[in-house]
Amino acid sequence: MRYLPLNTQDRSAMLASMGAASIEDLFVDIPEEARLSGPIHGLPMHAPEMAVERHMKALASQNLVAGDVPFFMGAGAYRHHVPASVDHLIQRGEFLTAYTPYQPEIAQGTLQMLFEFQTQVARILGCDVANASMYDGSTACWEAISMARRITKRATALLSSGLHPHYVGVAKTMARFTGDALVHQAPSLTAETDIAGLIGQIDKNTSCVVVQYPDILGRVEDLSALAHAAQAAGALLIAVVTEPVALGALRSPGEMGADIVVGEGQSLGVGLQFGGPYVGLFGCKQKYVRQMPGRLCGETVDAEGKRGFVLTLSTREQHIRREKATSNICTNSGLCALAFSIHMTLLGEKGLRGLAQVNHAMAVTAAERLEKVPGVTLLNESFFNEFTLVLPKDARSIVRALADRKILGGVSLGRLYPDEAELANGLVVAVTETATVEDIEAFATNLEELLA
Amino acid sequence: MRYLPLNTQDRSAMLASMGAASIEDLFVDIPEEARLSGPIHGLPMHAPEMAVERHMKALASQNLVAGDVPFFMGAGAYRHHVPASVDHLIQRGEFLTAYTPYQPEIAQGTLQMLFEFQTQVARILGCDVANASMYDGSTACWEAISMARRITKRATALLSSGLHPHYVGVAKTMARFTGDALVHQAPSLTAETDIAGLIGQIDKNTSCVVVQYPDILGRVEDLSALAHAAQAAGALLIAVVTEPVALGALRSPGEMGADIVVGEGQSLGVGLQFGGPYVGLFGCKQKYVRQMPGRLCGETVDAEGKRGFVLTLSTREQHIRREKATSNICTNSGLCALAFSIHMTLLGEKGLRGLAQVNHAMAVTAAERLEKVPGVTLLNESFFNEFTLVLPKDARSIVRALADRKILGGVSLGRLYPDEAELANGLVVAVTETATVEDIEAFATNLEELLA
Amino acid sequence: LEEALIFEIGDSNRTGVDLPEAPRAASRLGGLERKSAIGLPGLSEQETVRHYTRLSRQNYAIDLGLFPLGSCTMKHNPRLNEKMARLPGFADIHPLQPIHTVQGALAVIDELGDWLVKLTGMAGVAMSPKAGAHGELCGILAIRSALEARGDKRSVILVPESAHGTNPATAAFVGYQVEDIPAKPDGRVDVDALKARLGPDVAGVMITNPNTCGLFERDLKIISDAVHEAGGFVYCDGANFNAVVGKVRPGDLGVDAMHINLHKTFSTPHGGGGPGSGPVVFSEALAPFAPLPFVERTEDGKLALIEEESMEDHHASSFGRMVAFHGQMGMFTRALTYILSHGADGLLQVAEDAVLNANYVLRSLEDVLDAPFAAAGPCMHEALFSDNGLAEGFSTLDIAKGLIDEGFHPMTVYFPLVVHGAMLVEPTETESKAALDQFIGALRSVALRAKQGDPSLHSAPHFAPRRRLDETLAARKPVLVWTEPVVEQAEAAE
Amino acid sequence: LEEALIFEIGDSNRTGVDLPEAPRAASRLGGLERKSAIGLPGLSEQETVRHYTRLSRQNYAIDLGLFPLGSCTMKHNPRLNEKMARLPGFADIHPLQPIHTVQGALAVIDELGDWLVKLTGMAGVAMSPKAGAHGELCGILAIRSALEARGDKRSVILVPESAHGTNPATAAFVGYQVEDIPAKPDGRVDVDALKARLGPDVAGVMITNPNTCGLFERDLKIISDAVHEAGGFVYCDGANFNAVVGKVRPGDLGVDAMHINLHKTFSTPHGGGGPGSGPVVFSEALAPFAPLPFVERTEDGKLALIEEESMEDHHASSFGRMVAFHGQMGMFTRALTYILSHGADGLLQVAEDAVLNANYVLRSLEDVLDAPFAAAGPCMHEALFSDNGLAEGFSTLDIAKGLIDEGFHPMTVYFPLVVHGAMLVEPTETESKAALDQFIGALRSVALRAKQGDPSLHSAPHFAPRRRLDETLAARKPVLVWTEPVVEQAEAAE
Repeated sequence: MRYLPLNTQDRSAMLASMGAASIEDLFVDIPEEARLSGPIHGLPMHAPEMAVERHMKALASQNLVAGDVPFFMGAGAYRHHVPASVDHLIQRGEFLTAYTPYQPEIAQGTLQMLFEFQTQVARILGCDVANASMYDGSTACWEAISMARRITKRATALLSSGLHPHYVGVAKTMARFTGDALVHQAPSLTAETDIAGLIGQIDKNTSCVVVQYPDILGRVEDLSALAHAAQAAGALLIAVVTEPVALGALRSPGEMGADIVVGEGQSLGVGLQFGGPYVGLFGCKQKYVRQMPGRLCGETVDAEGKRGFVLTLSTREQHIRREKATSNICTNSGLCALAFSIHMTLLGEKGLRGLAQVNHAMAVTAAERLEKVPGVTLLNESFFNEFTLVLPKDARSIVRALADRKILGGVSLGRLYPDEAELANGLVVAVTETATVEDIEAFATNLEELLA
Repeated sequence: MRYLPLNTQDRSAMLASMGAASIEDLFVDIPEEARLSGPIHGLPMHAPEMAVERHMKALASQNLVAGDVPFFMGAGAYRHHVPASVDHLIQRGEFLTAYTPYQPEIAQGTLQMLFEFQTQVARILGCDVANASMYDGSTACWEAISMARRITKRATALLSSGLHPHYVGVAKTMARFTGDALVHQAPSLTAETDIAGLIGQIDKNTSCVVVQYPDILGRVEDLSALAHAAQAAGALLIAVVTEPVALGALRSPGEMGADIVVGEGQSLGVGLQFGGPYVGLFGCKQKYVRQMPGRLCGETVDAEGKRGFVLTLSTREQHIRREKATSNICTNSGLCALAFSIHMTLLGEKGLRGLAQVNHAMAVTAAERLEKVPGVTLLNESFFNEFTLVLPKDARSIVRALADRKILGGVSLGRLYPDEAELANGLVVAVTETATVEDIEAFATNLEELLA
Repeated sequence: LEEALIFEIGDSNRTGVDLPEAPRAASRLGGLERKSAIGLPGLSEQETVRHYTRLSRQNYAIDLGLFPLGSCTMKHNPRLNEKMARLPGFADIHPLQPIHTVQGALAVIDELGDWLVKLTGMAGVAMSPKAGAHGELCGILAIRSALEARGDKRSVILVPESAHGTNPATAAFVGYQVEDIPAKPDGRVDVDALKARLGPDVAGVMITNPNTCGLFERDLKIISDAVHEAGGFVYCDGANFNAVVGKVRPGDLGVDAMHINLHKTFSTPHGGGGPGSGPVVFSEALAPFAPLPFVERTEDGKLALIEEESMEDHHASSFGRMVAFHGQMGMFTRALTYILSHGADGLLQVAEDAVLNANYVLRSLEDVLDAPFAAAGPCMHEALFSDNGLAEGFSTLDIAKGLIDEGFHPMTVYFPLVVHGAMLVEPTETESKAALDQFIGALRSVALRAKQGDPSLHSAPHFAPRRRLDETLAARKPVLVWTEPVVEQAEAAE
Repeated sequence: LEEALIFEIGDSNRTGVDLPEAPRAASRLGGLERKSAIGLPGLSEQETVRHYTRLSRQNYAIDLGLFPLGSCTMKHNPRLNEKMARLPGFADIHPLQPIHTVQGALAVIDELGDWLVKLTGMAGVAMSPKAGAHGELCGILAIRSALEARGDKRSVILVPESAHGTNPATAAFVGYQVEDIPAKPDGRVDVDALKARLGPDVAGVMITNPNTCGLFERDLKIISDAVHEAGGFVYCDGANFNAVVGKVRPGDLGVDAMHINLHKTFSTPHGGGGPGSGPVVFSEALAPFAPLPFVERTEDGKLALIEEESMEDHHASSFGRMVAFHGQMGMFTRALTYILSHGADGLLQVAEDAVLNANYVLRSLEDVLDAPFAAAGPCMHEALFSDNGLAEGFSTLDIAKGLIDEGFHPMTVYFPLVVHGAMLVEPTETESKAALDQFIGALRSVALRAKQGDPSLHSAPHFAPRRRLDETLAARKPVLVWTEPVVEQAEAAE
């Protein structure tokens, strides 16, 4: 076994040194009737690298690779080009194989990176502070709702109809057990959401209003009125951003008054990865920092007065507070946060703004081309790099048929909202800098053929 | 430009600080009539990573990848499985982007690695000492002939008919200019080489006898008699090893009396890479060390008495000796030597012997299957992981036809010896641990069909 | 080796990327164009590579040396795993691609799940939890769902005092009352106390096995039977499963749910704090309540994804979705690669070598460090020591920081709480005897200094990138983001 | 941070690989089975990763800081290059595959060659030379072949005294007599002296431009014309081409052959000493003599490989083969990636920034260090200083070693020979102004110490992994391989 350094001589010598006759002497505490005498039956034995590689490659080859085809999928996970240096750097053993930085003297690399990450995230989201990452956007969203309950001591959350249905699903699962009440309905196929209606639902039991920006259909709307209304009623505004690249072009939720901003950071540095690992972003106003979940890195000094960084405010965390912790989150997404931070450092403000501009321009170009397809309507007035088309028939079958033609042409609303028949013709299309004009043309002409 | 950190402000500030009006002021020494005023016409402008990647991938996709098909090519370059950790380690910035270790205090990593490499190489080849690498096997071979001339003060080299024709070609090119005489003829399709004939050609002008082990047709022969005969006549025996894995199963040339052993180290750690970069191995007897070409790393101590390593005996080298140097070699194959050394460390003696055993067993299995193909004869009595088949027709056309069927079925002797009509039906087949029984069967049945 | 912050060296007018030209297109941003500066510094590629390369060198890591962290299991991370996870067929596929375009990805999930089920002797598995603590949550939700499904409103979860901090946090997070169960002097759960507490209000127990003292809970089967008899469920914290993988199946001991930290047992990298991955295996009783989405093999041999759209008939009891997509795919490919590399025989060897290494450490140091449970028998994969016998004024913390100067990461300290000044050492199976001997020598030397009262230990570490850091200051006046120094602004304004 | 040798920590009975089972087969090794032990230590994967990770940390590298090595050009190595070189379509193809299965690989060679020809304004290119020195050899062989082809037996190559050491070594290696040409006080070749030496015995001159003093040879065209007139050829050492790429084409200055170090101009990694790659561009006069193999586009748009088999008709004058296969393919993919990334505009910017950075260093330090040619005008990509003005007993070496303690790799020292105690600084275009300022500050501080006679400089470096190493001992009693220590053997025998 190439990963096990002990050889037979080592094992014998070590057993002998402790007076044990055989390895079984060390397993006497396992009741004999449950102890297995050899390898579990029916499972394969160890295999050389080459054989494992062959097996895994065979599985990988059964998937249609996004980068090999015209690709227009989004709905919470976006394909962007990640510079080669990002992956190079996160593979440095000192980052990849380091532990959580509980021993700060020998973990300044990870800690300084987290401090930089927190600052970058806070600035992008428009928040005073940000934490050192969450699992992903959907769990960050629930944690924010949970935090709003702790702050407001109220237990009713209003979820905008534009919130990602999976995020709603996660909140529903948790709320069933925590006793939070969630108010939510599926979106309508309209160019704008009913912000006034949402404001009208705010009352004295409302802990928070949760709104996605841009929303699940790609719509972009001003959150200021919502923030004022929520705060006037003693509730918080939680903004959810599933596409942080958008914030290179759009005003940040924090600027518009959101109290907590959470997001999915996958767009930068991380890649699609069939849904995970991703990295949850979490920022809030300074006054709420002690109710924040997750790890925080803070600046301090060492015994010689040099600047250094440590994990801090851990009195909020489970390993200190046990059942009184703000959250049970422990291991989070350190390496993905690193990837995000490196990518953001390579971009810088100039690069992020430029990237956002290219995304928007490509999306506008695609929208203009696709709405020319007979029978297709563009739902959105406003959007960033994602918009919704209304097709003349169920979009699920079109998506499948496009995939058969090696085009990954968006996400059908039928997949996201199986119970909402009136959404079935909706198709959410994302267009990033990775799409080419030829890709758009291929998508449009194939769509034309399928709808003809 | 993502690799150029200066921005417009930086450039202006720097020019201003030195009193230059524009960048052109710094290029005044280039005659104005030759100075270009803008980007060279007809060449593309800078491109983002994504676009470059697309272009390079398009080119890569036009090649038939060895690992994707049944693969049986050798003749001086062998496909072995390289453990994933090798490539991970050589990509560490501290190895990848380090300079030649002329400042030993801050290059002990590279230097210790080279010292370990030299020791590993010397032991495998059966030599007292080895150098820190050459460009590849073919140039190492010429350097050995050249070294023999310096030692013996004679200028006629006898090249065995089993020596790789490209190695012969390199020697011929050089000899034309240095005045060395080379005695060589193409191999015959026989199970054994004419060692007695070669011995018979040794005379008082002979500087060295150069013999390949295993040879270009895969044959394995005892070199002891040749070593005795050469040395008795005051000449050196130079052994060439193009497949170092063979030395995990076979007696080393050093053991059999070779004075200089050179080799191609590509098999371990480096990969096929369409022919380069590879890594030349170079070992010899202790008494000839001061006539060796190339860099050498030696052990010493630092000012505090700690063990350390330095490049040494540089009085042999071109940057000290200029026109009196042993060779003009300067930059060699440091990173490939590192890859070789890491792979060898992972293998260890147990692994190298095991790997050699698997190679030999697969080759024997393949040879036994392929000689059952009607019309095909196995030339070799003895071989390691490579052997020669004699086909009933020109092997070049068969190799091309197999490639059309996505099988890379060996190297035709017609490709290697275009001028030797009598070799045209020969096919050199290499079989390593990367071949499967199914690959062998696919090769055999397709060969059957093509010959039917 | 000091490295400035990116905010100090970068500027917002520099970038390390080149972008494609944007086509001309009218803005459709709904009037919400960003106007203010964000404040993001950019660096060229070389500056970026240098910044992070230099930062990385201030970290300790498994690639640099032994990492004796009890209960956190820092083992070698094979590079093949990294390579496989990066195959475009895994790394570059979208979570919502049509099912027929991701059969290989679903096969990875299915195949890994199958291994986990067979290695644990359970009936089903939930793959989506994002980390160990998330897996615990999943297990507790399944238990609560199962109880609710039979109309049983129980409110209490019993947790032994040696449990991981996440256990009570998890139970509390979903509204359970948490009650402690004491340990016996031999470091194991007090079975009688536990049995005495069982009753109609007890939803279940959360138990760690091997426990956090590094001991196997011999009576787990007895406990399980008693809990089941009382109508409750047994949750097993699987953080320490690597000690017994292939040697015993939790399912055979009556466990109903157990999460498995893929990075602990199956070598996915810790990454300086994640990403983790915490699949949960379930007994027959709990499997129907597993969360969405999951993978199922259909009759035609294809793999189906069960999610909201397709759960209707035979998966109606699922308690719903815990995360947006399918869980930590990138970790699944790594873990499956590791499992296939080891095979059933190699995994058994893993457990044996992990336990052998831990006992070797225990026996090599019990003459200099107090080992509270050592006399009673072997430990599992962790050796536990206490601060009993150190010189006046010397603590476990001094030993931990002293170990840094010897070139090692400290062991886990002050955990488990059942032992005073606990030091929990887990060498793992991927350490050689030579590495263990070196570590044992270092710890022995530091322990002797602490027993002899060497005052220089109080100021350790001396040879790390930083001396002891002021954690109190950090918590009292939290500085969580960088802000432009006021002085410099004043200067700039001049 | 000391790291033992693999021979001290490994053993021949341990391995970091698992092998497939070998089928049963009779041995056909011709009775030459190896019987004796080889003596190769093995390590498990974790031990291997640790050994090399630890070793790597004792190196300085571009990824850690500025590398001011004049004439060696250590610039940033983009990671995209590494990624592209590892595409299986390039990394996993055999050099003898049928030509129709490697059209993409041949296209890389062709495309890169085309860029090199256009950037230099030449007529042809030889891609196979394995490194710069090998490229020089190729150029000299082409010159000799061309002379022989016209029956002209010339025996002398003229080399300016500021040439790279490889220049005379190369000329001598193929049997030429080497004669020095002096430099003028302004650091450039003495054109009159050169012209005076020309004659029917002179095969050619080897000239470096920009030269090793970092200056452009203004009179190169005049020299070329004179050499051509005298029947000789002009070889230009292209090691410093990065200073002028896109700014001037050597072909326009009458050069007949020039090698290009891909790692210097086109950013392939130096790798601690190779692999290099040294393509050579040729004038119309020399192109027909280029070595085999080379790539040619045929009429049907396919790429053909010209080698022994196919050279007959129109390539009969090739001087033959220099290496076994096609040259450094892995470096070609990297260099082409770099070139495409920069484009014609970016490459011009490369030259401008390289020269700007060097002049910035020169002007920022000429007040503390003697800069012999600074008064006469700007330098190209390198700033040259001398040891003139240092305190008694202080040398260039002291400054070099002192710079190590400041966290920088030393500049090139004692080269070129035309300046006493030369210090040749090449910052390259990939350094930021901030990095330059930091370096300038460090060198200024060390230079001042050397001028003031700070004795601690003599024992520098103090803060490196090693203090000054005894190179004399190493050369006097060369220990080139590890041998089992005798003492231990005696103990083992007991």
